[in-house]
Amino acid sequence: MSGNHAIGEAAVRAGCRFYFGYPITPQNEMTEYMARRLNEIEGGVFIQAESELAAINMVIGASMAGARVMTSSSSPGISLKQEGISFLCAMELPAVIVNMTRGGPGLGNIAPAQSDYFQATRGGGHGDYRTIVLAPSSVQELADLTMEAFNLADKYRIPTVILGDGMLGQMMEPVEFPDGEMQKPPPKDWTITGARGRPSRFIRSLLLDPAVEEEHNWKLARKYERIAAKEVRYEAYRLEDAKMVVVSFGTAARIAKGAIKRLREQGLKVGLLRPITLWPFPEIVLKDLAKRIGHFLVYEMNAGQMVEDVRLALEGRAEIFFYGRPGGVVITPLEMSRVITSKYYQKGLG
Amino acid sequence: MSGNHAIGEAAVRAGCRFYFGYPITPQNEMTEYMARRLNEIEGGVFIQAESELAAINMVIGASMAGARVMTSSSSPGISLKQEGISFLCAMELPAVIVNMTRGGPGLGNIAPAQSDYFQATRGGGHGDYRTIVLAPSSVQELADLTMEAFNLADKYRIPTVILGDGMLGQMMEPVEFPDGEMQKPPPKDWTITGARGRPSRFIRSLLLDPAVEEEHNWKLARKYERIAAKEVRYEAYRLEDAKMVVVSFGTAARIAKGAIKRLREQGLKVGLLRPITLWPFPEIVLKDLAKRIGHFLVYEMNAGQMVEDVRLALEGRAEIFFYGRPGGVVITPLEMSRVITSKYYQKGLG
Amino acid sequence: MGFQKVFGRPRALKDAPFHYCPGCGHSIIHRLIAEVIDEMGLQEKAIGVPPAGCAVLAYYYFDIDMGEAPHGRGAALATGLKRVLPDRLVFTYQGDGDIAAIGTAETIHAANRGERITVIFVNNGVYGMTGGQMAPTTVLGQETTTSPGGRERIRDGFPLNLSEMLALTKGSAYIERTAVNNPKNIMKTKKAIEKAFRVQIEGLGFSLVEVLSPCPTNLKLRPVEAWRWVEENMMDVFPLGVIKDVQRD
Amino acid sequence: MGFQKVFGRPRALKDAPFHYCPGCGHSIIHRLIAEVIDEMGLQEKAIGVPPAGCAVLAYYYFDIDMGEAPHGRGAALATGLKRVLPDRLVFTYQGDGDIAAIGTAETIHAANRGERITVIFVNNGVYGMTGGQMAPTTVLGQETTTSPGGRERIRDGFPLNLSEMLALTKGSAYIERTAVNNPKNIMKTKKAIEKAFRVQIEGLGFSLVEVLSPCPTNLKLRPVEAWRWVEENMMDVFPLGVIKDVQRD
Amino acid sequence: MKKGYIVIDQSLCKGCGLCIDVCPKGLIATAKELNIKGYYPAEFKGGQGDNPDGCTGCALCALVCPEIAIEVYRE
Amino acid sequence: MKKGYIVIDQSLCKGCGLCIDVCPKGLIATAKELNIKGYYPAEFKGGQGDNPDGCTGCALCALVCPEIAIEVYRE
Amino acid sequence: MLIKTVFSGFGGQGVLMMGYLLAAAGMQEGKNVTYLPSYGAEVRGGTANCTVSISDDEIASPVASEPEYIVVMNKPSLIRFQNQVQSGGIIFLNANLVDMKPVRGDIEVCEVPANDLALKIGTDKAANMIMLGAFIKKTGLVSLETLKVVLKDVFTTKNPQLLELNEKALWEGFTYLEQGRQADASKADIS
Amino acid sequence: MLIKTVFSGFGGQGVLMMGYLLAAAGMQEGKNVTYLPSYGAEVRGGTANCTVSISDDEIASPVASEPEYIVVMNKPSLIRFQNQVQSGGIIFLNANLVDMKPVRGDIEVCEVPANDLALKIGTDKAANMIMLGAFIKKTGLVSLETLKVVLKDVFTTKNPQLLELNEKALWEGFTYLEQGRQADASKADIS
Ligand SMILES: Cc1ncc(C[n+]2csc(CCOP(=O)(O)OP(=O)(O)O)c2C)c(N)n1
Ligand SMILES: Cc1ncc(C[n+]2csc(CCOP(=O)(O)OP(=O)(O)O)c2C)c(N)n1
Ligand code: SF4
Ligand code: SF4
Ligand code: SF4
Ligand code: SF4
Ligand code: SF4
Ligand code: SF4
Ligand SMILES: [Mg+2]
Ligand SMILES: [Mg+2]
Repeated sequence: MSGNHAIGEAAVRAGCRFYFGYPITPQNEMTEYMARRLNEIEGGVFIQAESELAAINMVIGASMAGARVMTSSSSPGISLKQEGISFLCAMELPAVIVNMTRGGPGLGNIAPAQSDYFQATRGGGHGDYRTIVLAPSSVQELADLTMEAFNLADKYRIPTVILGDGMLGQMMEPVEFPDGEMQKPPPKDWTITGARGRPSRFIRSLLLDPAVEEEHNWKLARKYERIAAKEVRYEAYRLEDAKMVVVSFGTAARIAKGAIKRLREQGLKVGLLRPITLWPFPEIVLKDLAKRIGHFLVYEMNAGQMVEDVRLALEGRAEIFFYGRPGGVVITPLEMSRVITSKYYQKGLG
Repeated sequence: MSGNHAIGEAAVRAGCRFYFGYPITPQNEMTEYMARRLNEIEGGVFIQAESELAAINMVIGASMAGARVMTSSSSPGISLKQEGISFLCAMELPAVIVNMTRGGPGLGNIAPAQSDYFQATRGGGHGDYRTIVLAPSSVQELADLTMEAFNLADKYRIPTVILGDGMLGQMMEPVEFPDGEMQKPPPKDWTITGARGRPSRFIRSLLLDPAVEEEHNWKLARKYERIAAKEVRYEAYRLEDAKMVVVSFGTAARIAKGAIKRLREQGLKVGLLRPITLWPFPEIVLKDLAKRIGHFLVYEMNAGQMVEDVRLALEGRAEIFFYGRPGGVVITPLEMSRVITSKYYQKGLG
Repeated sequence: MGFQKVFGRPRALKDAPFHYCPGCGHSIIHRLIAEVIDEMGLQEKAIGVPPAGCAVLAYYYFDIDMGEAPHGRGAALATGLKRVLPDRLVFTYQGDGDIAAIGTAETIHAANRGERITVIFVNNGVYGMTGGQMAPTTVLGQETTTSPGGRERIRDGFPLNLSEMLALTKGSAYIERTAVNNPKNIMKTKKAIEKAFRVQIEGLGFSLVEVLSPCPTNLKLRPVEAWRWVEENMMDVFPLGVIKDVQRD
Repeated sequence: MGFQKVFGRPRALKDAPFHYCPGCGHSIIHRLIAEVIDEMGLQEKAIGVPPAGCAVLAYYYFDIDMGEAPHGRGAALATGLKRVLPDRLVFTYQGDGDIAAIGTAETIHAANRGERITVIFVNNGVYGMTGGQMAPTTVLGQETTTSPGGRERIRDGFPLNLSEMLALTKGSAYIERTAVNNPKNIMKTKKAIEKAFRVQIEGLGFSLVEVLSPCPTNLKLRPVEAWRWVEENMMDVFPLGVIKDVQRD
Repeated sequence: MKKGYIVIDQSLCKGCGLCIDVCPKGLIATAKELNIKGYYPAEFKGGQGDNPDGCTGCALCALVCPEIAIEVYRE
Repeated sequence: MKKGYIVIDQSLCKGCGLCIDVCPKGLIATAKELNIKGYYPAEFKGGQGDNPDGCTGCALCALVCPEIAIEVYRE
Repeated sequence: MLIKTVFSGFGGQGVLMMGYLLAAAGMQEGKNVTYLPSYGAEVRGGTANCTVSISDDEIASPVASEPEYIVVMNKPSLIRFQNQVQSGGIIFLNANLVDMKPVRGDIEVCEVPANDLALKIGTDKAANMIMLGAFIKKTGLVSLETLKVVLKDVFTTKNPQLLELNEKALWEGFTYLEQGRQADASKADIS
Repeated sequence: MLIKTVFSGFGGQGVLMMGYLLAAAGMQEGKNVTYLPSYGAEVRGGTANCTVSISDDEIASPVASEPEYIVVMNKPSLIRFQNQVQSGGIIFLNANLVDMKPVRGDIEVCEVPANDLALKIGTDKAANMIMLGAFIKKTGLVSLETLKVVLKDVFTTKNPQLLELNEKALWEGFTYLEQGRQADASKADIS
């Protein structure tokens, strides 16, 4: 199953019956999958919106009504959704937003890239807000994290972003879906569904009184802290005795892992830390590692973004190198192993 | 003169004859000023666009044609411009973009806020890119930095953001404009103006080959490095003997400065570092200060954004406190002085 | 034989005074919508979508469920709501800037899809909330803060007849233009709203009522003058009447 | 008496082979535009704005200045260009998805402002570049990757007649719909482009030529069949002819 | 002819004058005192009983009142 | 009747067949060999001289050719 | 010395103009001045207000925090602002529209029947200028002469007919305090 | 052991289908498999290609870097991919459409007249299946049986009429190598 299809199928199995999207390469197969799949399901609604802006606003509406709802796009389209994402956060509306990142800035290209890290983790829209950001690195994980994304979104009433890339969307790998009943969205007591048998409600983000808006901001901030405390996910690979840690996510982490396997065979003590949640970032894990490991190599398919989070986590406690390949370039595990090796010996670790 | 008018007038004096905008509080007076002012000037063009999206794309077009051009908005409207800003950066087009920030996220309110710091400094749009970000803190500075913004934009072929807030836009203070000739935009040899007497040109951001896109990204990165090396601006106030440094920008810095004046009279050794360029951030200045000062207090009118840049600059070399007031709340210098005092004594500096 | 109350506050409005300026059409239109909701028994079924515009706080007034839309995106947001809850009555309430400038695409495509939603489009010829800038519907010669000297065709373009454009879409079922500038027109506006809601409930497609509405504040006229102004300056450009009715055509 | 070349590559095209699929209408339309530019002597004055769409690389073909627009924003970008350079010829080249979906608002408002630009609107009934999704102009029953089983009015909405809507704006001066599905229509398309450019140069307002264009790849038809398909399936919904001409009306 | 009367909630009234303009009987006038909101509110000049030339309860005033400040009572 | 001939640049041709379809004289056919692009290109069957029933130089073929692969020569 | 004044009232009462004129006069006299209006028509029908800060030194914040003076043109404004005034500050009350008295004992109240005085010279639209005249008489923040210069600047471009009327009103307010209710001499040298 | 194969040719030649079938067969046999097509119709008229990686272990990158095998259905693909093949790898050439020979000496070339063979069984549209048959015969990456199962899966839903034809073509290609040009035995046990 291709990554794009896996996300679509996982969404459906998570109980998502509403998808609003707009075509953009390299995620069209997801949109197309949802068009087909939701057409087959009773109650399934697929709309090809007139734009990404329209799509994210349809998402807002469907979420207000209590639905599990998803949209997907790729970089330029995600930029257009930023106002809407800010609104989702302000109104505490759950939704799943998929970004199969491509090369940028501008129209860029359709090759796999990781250059929307800042946008995803710092909120490209206006105002203080965060979204949960999940970064899968295999088709199986795309499926698993998509289902998880719906749960997290509902649990915390927060939009959750799946940050993939063109390659993850296009490639096929075997996928297994959990057996049994599809998950049902939890009951929601804040939706607007018509004021039958209860007082009328409204959902809004306008809070004209600065004191009230401030209180709301701190309320959101406390929620983000709760999420940061509870929802950090990462993969640790061969860290037990590592002298150098590669920090990478998504596709880059796959490649880094391949390189590390190779290097381990050659006796280099290198490990991988792969943040699965980009926000919340596994800050404490890194801090702990820095107690015994002095060298970190951050590899990203961009010009240097997550490396800031690594620097923030380590605060000068270890040496950090950055290796970036922006523009949609995918290097081989072999090339990556050369990069690691050279730093490894240069620092006298071998 | 009000801040919004001062920016408008400064733009006109900098040779800006093209303004494309869309109303949004608290920057409407700037749009309205440009409507009036450019109507009086031969060759002046003001368009109230149908949306912020349209406005930023008109800016792209005018910039391609070689004009000095400006747009302005406030938070939600700036979110809508993110795709366009990414394109401006990708195509290396100069432009001036003003954000008179309001409380957010979502519709928020119209009170002064600083919560679009991440969006401005990390590029809320997709792809690796930077814009120069200028943060004035008085009406005079709004005027001065607006003129400077046009020069920087043209010099580096980069969009330049002026990050103000509702208060700076609304308040009136005396302003003086430099005498003499208005500045003329420098000659530009990359514009598209019709291929008269030269080979035809095109301007684009689509670079389908990842290798080419990567090269372009690194080219941009080198430009950003050049800017970071040369264009950092900040105000240092009473740092000579300071035991504690308050780091603040814009309106917050004004308030902090008022507080520091008060505290200096009481004998507290407190100083202010006010970044004027938020990007490039005065990282080295901070690093240097940390050699002799152990305590930094970051005060922002948000839930904590610039504080990350301070942490990145200091990398654990000094203790950093954060005091944030999001949602459009403007505290008094007196309140701020209490915040400073309490930290000052708590840390045994007094 | 005693006296009976024959006119009072509709139940679908909360007991909150409006924040609108004296003589503002928004207030009247709010009441008319609420009266129709009362009369059609829709208070527990109706979901409203307020705009960014003077009516941004409409949820303080309507005693029904409401969900705020980003500026201009009412029709898209309402689409999402309605698709999840097809048996509810979903309507947006939008100003001329909201719907005919920034929201042009969303509105046209919702109409074209035949979304079963109702749009109440309040055309006051100006951006009221942001302080009187030119709207897509500002008429030629009308002075606003961004059309100095009056809207000028070459410099500022023309007033836009969005409703007529929407009528061209095959998904729109009912479109009428009314006004709230005298008692007769006010009554007609109420009828039009009722009809639009019925069209939605019957699943015939997209319905819209454009209401020409006085904005005394930005016209800088007294309310009674503003009523006359709407008659004399807007109705040529925006003629009243049913623009489309699939049940009749 | 010798033979003379009576048909060859226009000067306003570079010497680069097109990347379009076999039988694609884009290629023909490119050539027609270039021929008109040649014949009107505009190569040094013309500025083109390519879209995101199959024609995204148009600057590889046209030997004139060109500036890329984000998807759908051609009309806004061209507005900026033209306002700075009022004596140049500025045209956008846009697909149906580009102009009639994401770019709806920008196009309508540029027309309504009467921007002196020309839009070449290539209606192939499908999102070509992204692999054959439903476009706003996909006709009912037409199968695309996002309208499984064929476009269905209730589920997917109706094809949108953007050109007719644009004709309602008071700033539009000339709007014609043509096709490139047979020699006669190809010739008419060329005439229409020429007329649209003249209208721009004479400052009469916004001009647009909508060209029905075969996309054999996504129709999954051979080019000759695709020509027929355009005739048989699109022309009812999108009738050819002059939709608006202020010089004639 | 039907008889009626109206009750104006002066604290809601914004003195827009529309009711004054439409009352066919000329029964509404502007009060002399500012209300709490700073407006000169409308005032009903008719009585509540059996007054000739009085209010018919036609409700035109209420129909046009933006503030829903007028309640109409009719026999 | 005018006389003419055409030259097809087979390396540009994508074998769409449109020229074949429109030639009123039936003078164009599909070649047997794939070209460098992987298409079976069009081939002009007429001569360049004084051939009866031959090419009139009407240029219909060129008019419809998406690839501008056809040049037309006429007396 | 930093002095902050809040002018407040209904939208139509010209309170922003009062503040603007004071600010302009302050600038004219070479002081550091900031003027901050309440802004945003995002909510209609509230009270309008503005804050003018005048100082010899750089002004940290243009926001009204513990203003020295408040000028109150209507009742809701009194309710809203009375608690913010600094101890020892002055509240200027439009006695015609505010039938309430401030409850605090640590502030001075200066009542001016601004609407009545304005009606005397022809129109109650000029109540704001009456009040401003009284305000500068009492506070001495700027001189009457400077204010007149500024008034001329503003109204000759805006509405020349109004100039004379406004000058008259200013004078009326200025002299009202001179005659009727002498300002407290001990407070008059505050600037 | 990780084996990468690139399938390449013109858009219409069914190269993505070849790769897809191989990948599906690999999964069927319980191996780790990734399949990565060239994607994006953003540019039309280029060559199509895809990469299939088959391994016993987790696969780091689905991208074709130094593939063991490349299957080349047209000339431009040969030009583009010939330098990427690993030393010791095999290039499968559609001899009918590629009149060029690879220049490298460190790789094996396996020529298959795929179009001719396909015409023999009825249509040159099946050239891809001919090639795939030959490919698995030579490489032994997956078994013919598995491939047939997968083929059935794909075509019974997609286009049942084509199933038989494709099976025939697969067999034709498989046996072509068996008879005509024996595969190098020493390379056959590569998987
Ligand atoms: C994205 C965005 N842009 C701009 C605004 C500011 N804004 C709020 S309401 C409005 C227009 C109001 O005009 P209209 O829709 O005609 O409503 P009215 O106030 O006249 O009833 C604008 C531009 C906003 N809130 N969000
Ligand atoms: C903001 C944004 N959204 C989506 C895309 C992806 N995209 C590129 S072209 C296109 C549509 C192409 O369709 P059309 O305009 O009809 O042109 P065609 O290819 O059919 O000629 C889309 C959706 C994009 N580049 N940018
Ligand atoms: S500004 Fe105009 S539309 Fe808005 S509340 Fe006032 S009168 Fe009504
Ligand atoms: S996909 Fe369609 S429109 Fe695009 S190049 Fe191919 S035939 Fe032309
Ligand atoms: S009910 Fe009719 S008659 Fe009575 S006061 Fe109102 S408008 Fe006048
Ligand atoms: S119409 Fe209503 S608000 Fe207006 S004056 Fe009459 S009672 Fe007052
Ligand atoms: S010029 Fe006319 S007659 Fe000659 S080959 Fe072309 S179509 Fe046929
Ligand atoms: S029309 Fe052109 S591309 Fe098509 S077959 Fe003829 S020569 Fe070839
Ligand atoms: Mg309006
Ligand atoms: Mg298309």
